[in-house]
Amino acid sequence: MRAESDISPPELDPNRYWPVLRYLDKAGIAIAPIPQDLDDRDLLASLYRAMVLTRTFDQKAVSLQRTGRLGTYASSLGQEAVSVGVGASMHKDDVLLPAFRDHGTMLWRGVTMVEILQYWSGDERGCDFAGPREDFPVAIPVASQAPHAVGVAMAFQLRKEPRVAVCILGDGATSKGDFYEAINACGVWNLPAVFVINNNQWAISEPTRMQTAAPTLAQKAVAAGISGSRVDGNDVIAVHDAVSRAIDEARQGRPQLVEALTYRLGDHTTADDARRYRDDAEVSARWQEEPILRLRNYLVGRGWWTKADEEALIKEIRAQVDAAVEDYLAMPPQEPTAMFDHLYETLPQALSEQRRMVEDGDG
Amino acid sequence: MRAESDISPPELDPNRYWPVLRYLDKAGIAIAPIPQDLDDRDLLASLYRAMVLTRTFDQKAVSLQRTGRLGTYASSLGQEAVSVGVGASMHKDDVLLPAFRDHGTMLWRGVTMVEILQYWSGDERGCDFAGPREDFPVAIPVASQAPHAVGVAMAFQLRKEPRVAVCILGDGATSKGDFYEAINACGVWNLPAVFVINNNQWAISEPTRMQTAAPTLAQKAVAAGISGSRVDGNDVIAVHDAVSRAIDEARQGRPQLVEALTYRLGDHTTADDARRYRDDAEVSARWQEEPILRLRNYLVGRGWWTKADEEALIKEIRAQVDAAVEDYLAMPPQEPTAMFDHLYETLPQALSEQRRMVEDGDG
Amino acid sequence: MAEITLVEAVAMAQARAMQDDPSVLVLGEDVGKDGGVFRATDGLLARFGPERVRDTPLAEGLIAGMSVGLAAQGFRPVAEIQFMGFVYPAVDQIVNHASRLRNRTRGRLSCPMVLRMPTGTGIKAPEHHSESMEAMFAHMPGLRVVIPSSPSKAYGLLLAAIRDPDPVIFLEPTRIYRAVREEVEDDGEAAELDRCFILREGTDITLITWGAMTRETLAAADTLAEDGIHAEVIDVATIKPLDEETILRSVGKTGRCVIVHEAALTGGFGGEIAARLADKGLLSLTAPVRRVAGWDTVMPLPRMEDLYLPSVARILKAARETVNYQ
Amino acid sequence: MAEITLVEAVAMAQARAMQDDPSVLVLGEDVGKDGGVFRATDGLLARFGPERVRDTPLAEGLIAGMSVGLAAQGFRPVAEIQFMGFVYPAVDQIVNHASRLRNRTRGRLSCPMVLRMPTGTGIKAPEHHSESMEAMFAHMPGLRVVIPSSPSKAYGLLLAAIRDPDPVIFLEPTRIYRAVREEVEDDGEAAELDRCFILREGTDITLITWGAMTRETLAAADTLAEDGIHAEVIDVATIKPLDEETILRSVGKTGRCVIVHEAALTGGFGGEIAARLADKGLLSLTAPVRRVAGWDTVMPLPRMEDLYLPSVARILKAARETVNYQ
Ligand SMILES: Cc1ncc(C[n+]2csc(CCOP(=O)(O)OP(=O)(O)O)c2C)c(N)n1
Ligand SMILES: Cc1ncc(C[n+]2csc(CCOP(=O)(O)OP(=O)(O)O)c2C)c(N)n1
Ligand SMILES: [Mg+2]
Ligand SMILES: [Mg+2]
Repeated sequence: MRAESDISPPELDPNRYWPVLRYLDKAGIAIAPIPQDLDDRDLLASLYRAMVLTRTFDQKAVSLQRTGRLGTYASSLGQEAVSVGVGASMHKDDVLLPAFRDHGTMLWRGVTMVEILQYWSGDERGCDFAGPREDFPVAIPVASQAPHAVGVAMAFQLRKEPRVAVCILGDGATSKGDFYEAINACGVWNLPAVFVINNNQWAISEPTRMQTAAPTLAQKAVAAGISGSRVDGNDVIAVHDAVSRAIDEARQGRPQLVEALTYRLGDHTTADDARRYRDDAEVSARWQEEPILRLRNYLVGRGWWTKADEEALIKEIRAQVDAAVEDYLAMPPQEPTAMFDHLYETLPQALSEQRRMVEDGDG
Repeated sequence: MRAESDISPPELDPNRYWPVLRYLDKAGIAIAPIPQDLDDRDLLASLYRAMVLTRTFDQKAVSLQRTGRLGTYASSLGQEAVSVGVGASMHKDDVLLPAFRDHGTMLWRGVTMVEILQYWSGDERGCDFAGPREDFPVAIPVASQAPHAVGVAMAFQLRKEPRVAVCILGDGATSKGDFYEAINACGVWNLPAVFVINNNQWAISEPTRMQTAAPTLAQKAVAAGISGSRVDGNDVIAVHDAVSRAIDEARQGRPQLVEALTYRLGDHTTADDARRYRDDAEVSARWQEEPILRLRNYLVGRGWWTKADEEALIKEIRAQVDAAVEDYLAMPPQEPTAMFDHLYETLPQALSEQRRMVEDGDG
Repeated sequence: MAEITLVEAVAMAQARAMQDDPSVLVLGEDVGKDGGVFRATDGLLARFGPERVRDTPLAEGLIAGMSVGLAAQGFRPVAEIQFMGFVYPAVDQIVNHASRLRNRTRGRLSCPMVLRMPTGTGIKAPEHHSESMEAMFAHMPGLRVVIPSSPSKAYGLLLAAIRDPDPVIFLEPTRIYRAVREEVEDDGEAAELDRCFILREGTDITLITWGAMTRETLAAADTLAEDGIHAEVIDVATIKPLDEETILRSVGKTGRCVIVHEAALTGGFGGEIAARLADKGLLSLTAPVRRVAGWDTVMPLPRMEDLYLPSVARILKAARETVNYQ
Repeated sequence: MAEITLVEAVAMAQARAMQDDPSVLVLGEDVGKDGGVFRATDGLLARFGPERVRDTPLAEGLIAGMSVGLAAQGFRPVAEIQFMGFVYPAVDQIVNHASRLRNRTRGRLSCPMVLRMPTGTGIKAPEHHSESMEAMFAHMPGLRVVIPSSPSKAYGLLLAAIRDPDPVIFLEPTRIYRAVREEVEDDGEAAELDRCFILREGTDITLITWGAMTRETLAAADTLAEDGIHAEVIDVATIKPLDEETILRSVGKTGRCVIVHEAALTGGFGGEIAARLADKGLLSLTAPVRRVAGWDTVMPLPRMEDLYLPSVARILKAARETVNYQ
């Protein structure tokens, strides 16, 4: 019995507050009117192209790993719409704080395939992006990039720049304290930050229900007093729309959390064997929802994409990826002393002896 | 525009989902029918007694500190209803995981005043409770006790014991990642745990709005997919009711978050001077809402409490507190070697030399 | 009796402990169906069920903190941290609670938990998968820090760690998870904690190391033997509390010492050992105490990992210079 | 020029840095209106406003992590951790990000942040308010770890730390926050990082210490002088990177050395210094290198704090034994 209302409070219905935004169904049929600015042949073709590039690149990276020419690699197979959709929604001078599986976003932002391969081959130079100089490198410790987004967004706010910090995290990352600390802080200071949860349903072998009892991850925004929303992460149009709007909101000082629902079609990384813990049947079913065919179907239905377009694209992308791989394989290794030369701006005296030992091959 | 609903989602109204439970208004007038089992003279008198004891004890502790006979101390002035209400709601074999300001709960559970004084005088023996042997000692690092509650609750669940872990945290603690990690985990495993947020509006010099943009702290439960509720933390009847019901729910495997709204009438600790950062006027206004007078007014209105009762109580409690202080001051100090003797179950050989040095006064 | 790897020995010890003692629980990320990313908990879920083998949310602070709660309640949690580079969020719970609960409550509550994790290089993975931070834990009063160097030691020491009434940080060298096989009997026999093991006896120099570096160190000792130099090789095994006696006795005999570890030189645990020698062993020292360690840099990404790691060549060079020192 | 305390010097250095450089920000718990629980940020809010002096939510991981973000964007955050016992939740951000960002990106991004915090005993407060964990940070590549021992050093070293292009852990000894006053000119002159300071010259023994223990050590040196023993006293000041030269030079001269620190002995930074001596200074050593340090126990609650802390008497005893050693 409550003083101010005699009735016990109602159950909170997630679908009421966090409905899933979706324009295309599995088959690529529009089930809701697509906003005009998004329903544009050139835009959609560019998103399509970026998704195909991401997948082709991923496949190549996996095969490089299998043949001993790359280290452990985390493919984004099936999640291309989230990755590309986020990239396409950002302004050039926004700053990305990625997890380790956001190749599509990084590529869209101008990180090169060579750089990504270098990084996953175990070469730090891959994080010295020639393109988006202010973007953060991959964060390996899950969710640890979220507090950085707070600082980056605060920098924008302090300088009164209309820029947004965009942080991508996995579903597993929503179990980590730093994620909550970060979204909570963004709420306190009305920071221009967007947190996109790539909910691919799995964190290595753990399905999302082992991470949380919350039926949606979007609702975690409530804890921070910020806005949350959900989007079909296999519908790149919806992702683009939802994340663009979230970024617009954030730019006005209203931080946002967006949950993008997708599925990890591949293994966790090349070091993982997902058949140990999940059924092939589940994976096959999810292949029916994958984002690339879905958009192609829509494009074809619209008369915006032909067989010839497809063939030309595949050819072009293959050539592009192959060229990048060639460049990657041709990169000379770093000097051994490189491990000293970027640790501090100026090498402290105390390290000079060690550096010299390495230089002398005494290592 | 959303596929599944053309309307943008409604604003979440906290008052709809987390109304504040309150039976007594500031003046101690019942504004809602009090549940029968709570509206009981003996019960209410015992709660009243415990609150007066807590306040008297607090005052004594502060004066011991001021006169150099106690270390830094954190008074719970004004928050007695939360502290006592939580204690009274627990079963004896439930386990308490307190913060550092929950003297009322600890006293109710059987921790002695001497033990509390010993602890705050800087003597570890104060945590070797003779009474509630399984209760946790005070946690100084804010929110760090929350994950312990997960483990304790899991122990109960594993042993199929109908017991509950009750964790008390401050409003400031809700900014810490460990708090979220803990409530989230309790949701995943349906653990018998209750988290009570003592929202006294301040974390040292920071008001709650510097901690979070969430208009209520109860709503942080949404992030974990567990139930949250709010209660007037200066109405001990409401606290007892809300926390008892939360504990009952938790005992059935439904973890709960309860936000108790109260006010820190005193300084943060004896080392703090709250006038540096908050207005006396704010504090004076809040004195109008304090819990002890409120309950007394109700009791008196009910004809359950007389001037004589009051005088007898004050006298009894003063004597009890004074006796405890005497015992405390008479406690002999620990042996210097005590700092080695409880570090491990058996002193490792490696430490024997150091221990001997201390024993020899070589320290 | 089968020949098993170190990681299999870790799984075997956990199974044994769970079978012997119903209060033993296993928890961590992916420890269930997946059997741990290294398979160190392989088979445990099938055998002991999801109550005792529990996949946790992805939160290392939670894993350590709930283990404290379970341990205080009389369980013996054996928690896995997936890689040592991810243990940092758990540091607060380890140093502020696990290691202190007994002392803080004057023995009323205690914390018999084990926090297991892979340590060091070994899998050429991205950053944070190759940390060697044993020195950090060795500085925290109230802990034990144990590092096995072989399958049989892993089995025996892990059993001992699980049975120990106090918290143990158990560091499993990734590089030798599968590098060697050894016959290990599942006899439930714990090895002794708090003592160093002499892996090889010698008279000319003492080589002190632990974990995976025992391999390179033993290899160096082999090469030295070819030159007629007899190196004694000590596997510290329990870094904390330190068995100073064995070390002092050995250096008392050889007069010369090289300490080898993968962790960065400065602040590494080799410094502590050298300091003990500089104090209590000074008289016996006939040559400077050298340390062959990781550089004081961030562990590089895999391509340069080998340049970071102390090599047999570096150990040999230091050992020869030490032996030849007059 | 006023005589000020160490904590006032800390506030003065921050004010100076903020005035000179608009990219300097101050953040932390209670650093605003309250001026920090020790008043180390007193007056800054009034002078520089809430944008540049920011009370944060109660979350040390956030404080360190957002500082990394700010620093990567070209700001120079000076963040306060309220007590060293509460820094542990920030360790992940310090060791996995702050110290690595420059190296990880091959210099593209950098992290010019300062994480300030009180260290050691001094206020007789409950647990966790008296930690001395400098050795933990000193083991992390990519950091600087700086500990001032006087008001003027605090002013100069903090200015240097703030201006340094890389992350600095700045540890302020609580025990001497207000113990002494010194004339400190607000001249914007930074002190030199990465070097030890010789506080007192001597020829018979080198006493090495840092932070608050400089007081007891100097007091011991005074007493020794009465006996005709001339102790050289070194204040390490920057623990990392370590100025080995000054130490080796001094011990090269005196041949004898005692190291003094408040932190627990095992794994403490004294071990690193002793290890350097056991290697590069062995020839000059004419007596064992003693360490006078905290015990390998949890820092006791205030009542027994003094029994934990190295006393002048303990330092004297070790120094005398060292000097008399033959
Ligand atoms: C703090 C931390 N703990 C553990 C790991 C090991 N690990 C790498 S990825 C991963 C799962 C991440 O799941 P999620 O956040 O859903 O991202 P996804 O892999 O699905 O993209 C784990 C446990 C890590 N990288 N960081
Ligand atoms: C992790 C951590 N950081 C900082 C502190 C210092 N500190 C002690 S109490 C306190 C404020 C706590 O506020 P709240 O949680 O609201 O509890 P209250 O003091 O109001 O009871 C702070 C910052 C601490 N104890 N632990
Ligand atoms: Mg995932
Ligand atoms: Mg509070």
